[in-house]
Amino acid sequence: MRKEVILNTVGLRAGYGGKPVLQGLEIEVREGEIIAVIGRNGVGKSTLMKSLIGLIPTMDGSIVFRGDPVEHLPAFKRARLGIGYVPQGRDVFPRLSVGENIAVGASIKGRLTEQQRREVVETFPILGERWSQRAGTMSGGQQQQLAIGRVLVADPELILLDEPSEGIQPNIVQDIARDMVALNAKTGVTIILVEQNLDMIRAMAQRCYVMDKGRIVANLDRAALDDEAEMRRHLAV
Amino acid sequence: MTGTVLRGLHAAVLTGTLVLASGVALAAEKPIKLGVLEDQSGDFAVATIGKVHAIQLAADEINKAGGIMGRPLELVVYDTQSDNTRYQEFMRRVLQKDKADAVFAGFSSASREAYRPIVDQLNGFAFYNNQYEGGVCDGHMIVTGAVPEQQFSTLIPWMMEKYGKKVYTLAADYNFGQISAEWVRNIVKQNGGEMVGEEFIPLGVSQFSQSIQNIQKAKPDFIVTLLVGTAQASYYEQAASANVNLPMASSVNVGQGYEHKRFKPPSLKDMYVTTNYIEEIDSPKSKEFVAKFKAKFPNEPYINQEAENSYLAVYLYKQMVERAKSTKRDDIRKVIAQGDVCMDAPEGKVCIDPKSQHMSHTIYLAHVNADHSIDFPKVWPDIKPYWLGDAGCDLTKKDPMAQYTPSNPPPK
Amino acid sequence: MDIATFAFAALYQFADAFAFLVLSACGLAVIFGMMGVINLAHGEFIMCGAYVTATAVHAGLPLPLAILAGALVSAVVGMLVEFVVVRHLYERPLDTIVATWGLSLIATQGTLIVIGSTMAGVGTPFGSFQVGAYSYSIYRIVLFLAALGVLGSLYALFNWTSFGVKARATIQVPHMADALGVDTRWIYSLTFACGAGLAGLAGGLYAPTMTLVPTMGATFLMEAFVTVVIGGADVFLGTAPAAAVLAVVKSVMTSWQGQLFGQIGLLVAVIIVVRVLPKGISGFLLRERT
Amino acid sequence: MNGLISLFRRLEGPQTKGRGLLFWSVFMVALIGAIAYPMFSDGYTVGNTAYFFVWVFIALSLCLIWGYGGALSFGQTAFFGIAGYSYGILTLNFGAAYGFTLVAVLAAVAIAAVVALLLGYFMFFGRIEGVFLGIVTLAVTLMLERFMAQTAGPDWRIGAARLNGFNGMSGMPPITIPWFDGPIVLFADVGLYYLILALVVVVYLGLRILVNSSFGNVIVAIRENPERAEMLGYDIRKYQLINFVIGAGLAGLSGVLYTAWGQYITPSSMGMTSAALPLIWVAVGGRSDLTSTLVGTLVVLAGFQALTIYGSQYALVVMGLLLVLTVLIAPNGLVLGAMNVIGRLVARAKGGRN
Amino acid sequence: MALLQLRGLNKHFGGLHVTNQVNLSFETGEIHCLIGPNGAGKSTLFRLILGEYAPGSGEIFFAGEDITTLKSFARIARGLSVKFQVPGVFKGLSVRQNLEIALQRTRHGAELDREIDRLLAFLGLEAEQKQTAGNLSHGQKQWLEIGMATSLRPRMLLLDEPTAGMSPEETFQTGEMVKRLNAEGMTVLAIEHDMAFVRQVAQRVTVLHLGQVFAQGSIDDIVADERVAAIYLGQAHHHA
Repeated sequence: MRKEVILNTVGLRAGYGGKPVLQGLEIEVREGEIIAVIGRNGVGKSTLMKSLIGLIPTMDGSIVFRGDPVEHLPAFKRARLGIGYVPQGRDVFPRLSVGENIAVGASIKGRLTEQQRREVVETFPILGERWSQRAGTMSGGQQQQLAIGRVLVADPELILLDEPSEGIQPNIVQDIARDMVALNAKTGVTIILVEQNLDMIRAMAQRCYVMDKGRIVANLDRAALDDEAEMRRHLAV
Repeated sequence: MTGTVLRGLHAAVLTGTLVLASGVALAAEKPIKLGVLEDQSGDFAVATIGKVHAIQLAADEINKAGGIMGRPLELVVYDTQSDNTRYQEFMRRVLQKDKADAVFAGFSSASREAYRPIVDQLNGFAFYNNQYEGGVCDGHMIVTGAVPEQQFSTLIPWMMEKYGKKVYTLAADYNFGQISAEWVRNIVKQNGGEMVGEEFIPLGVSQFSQSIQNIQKAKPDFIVTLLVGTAQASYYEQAASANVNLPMASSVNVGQGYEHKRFKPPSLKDMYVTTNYIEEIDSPKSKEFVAKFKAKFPNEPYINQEAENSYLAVYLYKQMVERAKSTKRDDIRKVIAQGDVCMDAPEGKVCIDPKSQHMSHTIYLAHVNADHSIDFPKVWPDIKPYWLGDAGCDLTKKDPMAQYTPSNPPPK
Repeated sequence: MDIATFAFAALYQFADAFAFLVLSACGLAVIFGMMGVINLAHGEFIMCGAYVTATAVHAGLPLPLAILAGALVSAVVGMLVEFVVVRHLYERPLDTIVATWGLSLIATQGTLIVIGSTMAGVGTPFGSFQVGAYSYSIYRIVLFLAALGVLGSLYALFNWTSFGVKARATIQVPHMADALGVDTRWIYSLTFACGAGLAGLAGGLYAPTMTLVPTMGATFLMEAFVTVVIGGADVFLGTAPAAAVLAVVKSVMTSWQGQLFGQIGLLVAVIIVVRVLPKGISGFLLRERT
Repeated sequence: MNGLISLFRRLEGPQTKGRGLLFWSVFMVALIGAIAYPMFSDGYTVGNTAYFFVWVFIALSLCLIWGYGGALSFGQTAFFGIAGYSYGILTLNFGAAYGFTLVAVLAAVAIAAVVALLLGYFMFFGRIEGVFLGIVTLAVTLMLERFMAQTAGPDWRIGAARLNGFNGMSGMPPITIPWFDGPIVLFADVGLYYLILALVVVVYLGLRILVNSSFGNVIVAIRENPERAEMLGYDIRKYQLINFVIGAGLAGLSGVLYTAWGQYITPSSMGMTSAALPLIWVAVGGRSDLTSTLVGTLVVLAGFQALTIYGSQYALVVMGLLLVLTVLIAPNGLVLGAMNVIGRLVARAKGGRN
Repeated sequence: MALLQLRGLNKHFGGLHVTNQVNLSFETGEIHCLIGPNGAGKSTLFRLILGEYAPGSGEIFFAGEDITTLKSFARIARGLSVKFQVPGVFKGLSVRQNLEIALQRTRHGAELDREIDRLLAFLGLEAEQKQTAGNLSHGQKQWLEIGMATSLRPRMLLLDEPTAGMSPEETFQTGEMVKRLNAEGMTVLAIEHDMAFVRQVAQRVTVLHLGQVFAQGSIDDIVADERVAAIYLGQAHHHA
């Protein structure tokens, strides 16, 4: 049975200061999928993520989440609809404790419950150990886990993961990839992953969009992901 | 470019003068222009809006009665916004552009000192209708307000007799407070009393816990409060709530800022004030004045001494112009020099002292009761502004255009 | 004078100065610390609180409720101001200074035109008590307790409530808070309202002890600014210790040499702090902690 | 000679609006108008215009420090007051003979600059920046006002000059220029007008040269990105300090001229309202350009005065409203916004011809 | 001879050691690359060298002189220069003005203009010289800032991620530019993630990990080092 489309874009144009970076971009993601978006530096992958969550305004086209257009909604309303955003560079709240960071993520649903806390700590035990520590003093990998945990606590239906491997030790990258796949299997959460780290892409993605100059130029299936030559061609390495 | 802009602006807008109810017969005659610079907004507006109204009342009455020598009185009113620079701008404007024959201007001493050099330099003629610290010896100025010797030479001995000889002064730390405190100090000493404390409060300070403690420590028989401005007036409420419970003597409160009306009783209980006028004064003249005033300005919160000063100043000006048959300052000063410019004001008889161009007053001792009603235990008629003349200021002979203080008297 | 009387007197003076500094400053400090906005209409929010309190008392409301009403109305007005003006200027903090000064002009003069030059006072409740040779106003103790209460509630608000955590998150990384579902505009709005409400509360608390005129806010301003300068951008690590330090300076200098020296003490404290701790006490503490 | 030419070249540059024949023609026309107009006007208008010109310097000082340097000083009126009082103290003690008033003008400006040097040292070498700088300077100004307001007692005197507390100091002589057949006393009239006009022109052109010089480059660079500027080897604290001191000197010049104009100086010239006003002029005019600030200041001053004259008690409300609207609607300032539009139109007209 | 020496540098924020007993020396004339995972302390090390942070303990020697307590601008004056990770161009000013501000400390008059023109040509930004720097593309901003940093003719140039956001061609060009500057006598220290760039320019590579020097050697040594691969490169890093 084909799952329903959870998110798609139609002719999406968005960018900074009046200059569109995304040039009529179209993607379609179905419930429960893990898809990757790859492409060279500067093709607009992070811009796409910001545009999906609503941190930059849509100039033209449409973003449809669960059948309803959301491009006119501010970011916080999209988050409340069930889109979780884990940004590049993690952006934890440095002077808030780990627990408070999680609480902000949970605030969509109200106060952080003991149940929610237990679930997050089960997924990322390190967050339990550092619960009262200020987030700004943690290492990059720990912060990445916090950034993901902070989104998970609100039970999102769709997670936008922007370069989670950036600056993080490979073993932790693998851990995170494994955790996300497990989560997807358990809850059916949909994940859009922007990544350059092939290991991570292969460990997680079920299919893969290739972006160039603000457009989707290819849609690769799982088999193509394992094809070294094909991947190198698209990543132009 | 800028010059053009400015000229355009001035040309484009009509003059802002206000002609008051001039009769048809008067219209033909050239009006006598009276400039009015008072603070209708900002810090001092509480006490000064009544002054403007009093001047309007007087001008109205005079115009209805045929004007001055058949000429109508025209008021040119500017709001000086409690801002000294506005006084400078508008004094210049009212003298140079509007060519006012006389100007009624100023509440605070600072504003008077701001405009006085301009009046002197442009050879104008100004009335300062305010009580103040005294000492202005300037032929370009007439002062109708009371000065310290009039208020303290009456108040302090009376208080010492009634309550005792130990005195504590709480004064605003500026010229008025400093000079008034000096007067109090001297009078207390002359009468064999003792100053058990003296404290000066910077302007704008509104918290008095420490001062209250200092007063209790000094154990005076009564306190002289020379506090100025709305912030400092907070003292009374704070002292009352700390149960200081000492009689108070003052020259500024009640008569100027009508604190007894504004504060909740009994914070001003047993406050004694010497003033030349307040609306509670129970004489026929005063009652008539209050009635006229309230008829014209029914919402006026209070008619204070400055309102009466301003009102009588218009009539004094009328009298002087009519006697001099001229609006020129020099001609008017010749009339003053005769020493008999007097009138029956709402407060009683007042006269201009030719030496200092200040005014004699009837001084009322107003006593605030626990319910903030007023009674008058004593009235001193015809108290003269003697100090300046005694100290050596004689405007009939020499015009130094300066302000003196007891510690800085005129050169002999 | 015995030592106990003296000690109590000193303590009382400290508490009194502390209360005034904390209550004057904390509305300003919340808005400055959390939003980086200098609210020059701070004094007018204080005035608003005082006026509403007095009006409510005249209308027959008991004083504590009237004070709350003053704080509440100020908060609502603050929210309105944020919505109409301040909201559009977050990218330009220096322009908010100009705009809020404009607002303060409108508020002061508008109040004078609409309500008149003065308002009847409400009288200080509770009376006095005696320690040694001195009698003291009980209400001043209430003010001190109120100052402590305000600090405590603020601490609780920003650390223990969901709003507080979201507000601090918003201050640190606004776009991320937004992306996590926090309505940051609403948070800014509430923070500004909170600052305005605190100013209103200060006005309400001091209304029984002061002359009520449209320009009354000005008497709080200098103390408020000095406290914020010395405290720096953080309310708890800055405003509270700054107020404590300044209260000691002020009460010692005042009892030693009179009110003037109290004021000079504040000036000297500002200059020393500017040189030694340029980011204020909280800047110093936070640098140590990060 | 070459140096002089390269100096004049700096009259135009990327840091100032207005260049080329058209701009300087307008400038000359305006200047000639300003020189000629007292002949067609009355004493009041000339004196009043001179009074407006007095404030131009403090506005330009804020333009330099805030608009160009990016450091908001809320304390320019402190230097205004310090210089004004210094002029009063000096001339009351030493009189006006032998052109001493001119010496006093310079000395007073220098005193303001020295105080700025001290305060600026504390601030910039303490790395205070942004909005906090505004709060610190404002706090210092308010404290100075309160201090001066309580100097009423007879002990507060410097030589023959009594500070005279809140009432302010008066009685100082106007600026007096020694001349062959007796000194010329510059009361607030045509004489003073021409002196101040000359100063306005000199200061305006001088500042144009300054901001287009390499010093101006660094100042603007610090506003744009202080860290980068420092990493280009500039001791930015020193540049900020010098800029602050120059600004203080200009504010001081306003203070001296104001004192000489009205023979009066008061603590309230340093108060909250006085401190905010220059900010208003500069913000409304357009803070990042000297010409906009100059024109804006004069327009706002004339406008506010007209409002006060004709608007009675509503003047302050209207003023406040204007400020709020300006900030919301024309954030770069009204004059600068207008100049940008004109610039674009001129460019389009030229483009159309080509 | 070592141009820059770091002796036992420590910097910690709270309990977290960002650099921990770092001893490093950089030789005159070399191109040295600093690599390591994010959070390894690379940028912090730059800030310590530049004087933006004061070290908790340790010393910094430049050309034999102890510069540990000098202010940033004084270090620049002694011959250090930097391009930041996030380009720090003066966004509101034109490209030409940006270069003028960089150059005017040492050059004046016509010589200044000539030198600006030369740099514009070198950077390939002649067409953009009147544009506001804030409107440049990300790559162009990087170039402009590199231009500003090199215009000081420093003895040692610090580059923090000089090729971030550049295409491979641009990255290659940047590498060539760095080599040319080095040939003219400039010592270069670069933080870079792009291993192609590191391979292209680096004569020596230092790996930082958890605030400590983890390994040092030629690029081949480093790539061959299993331990390094484990912490940084991963088994199939696409650049490697």
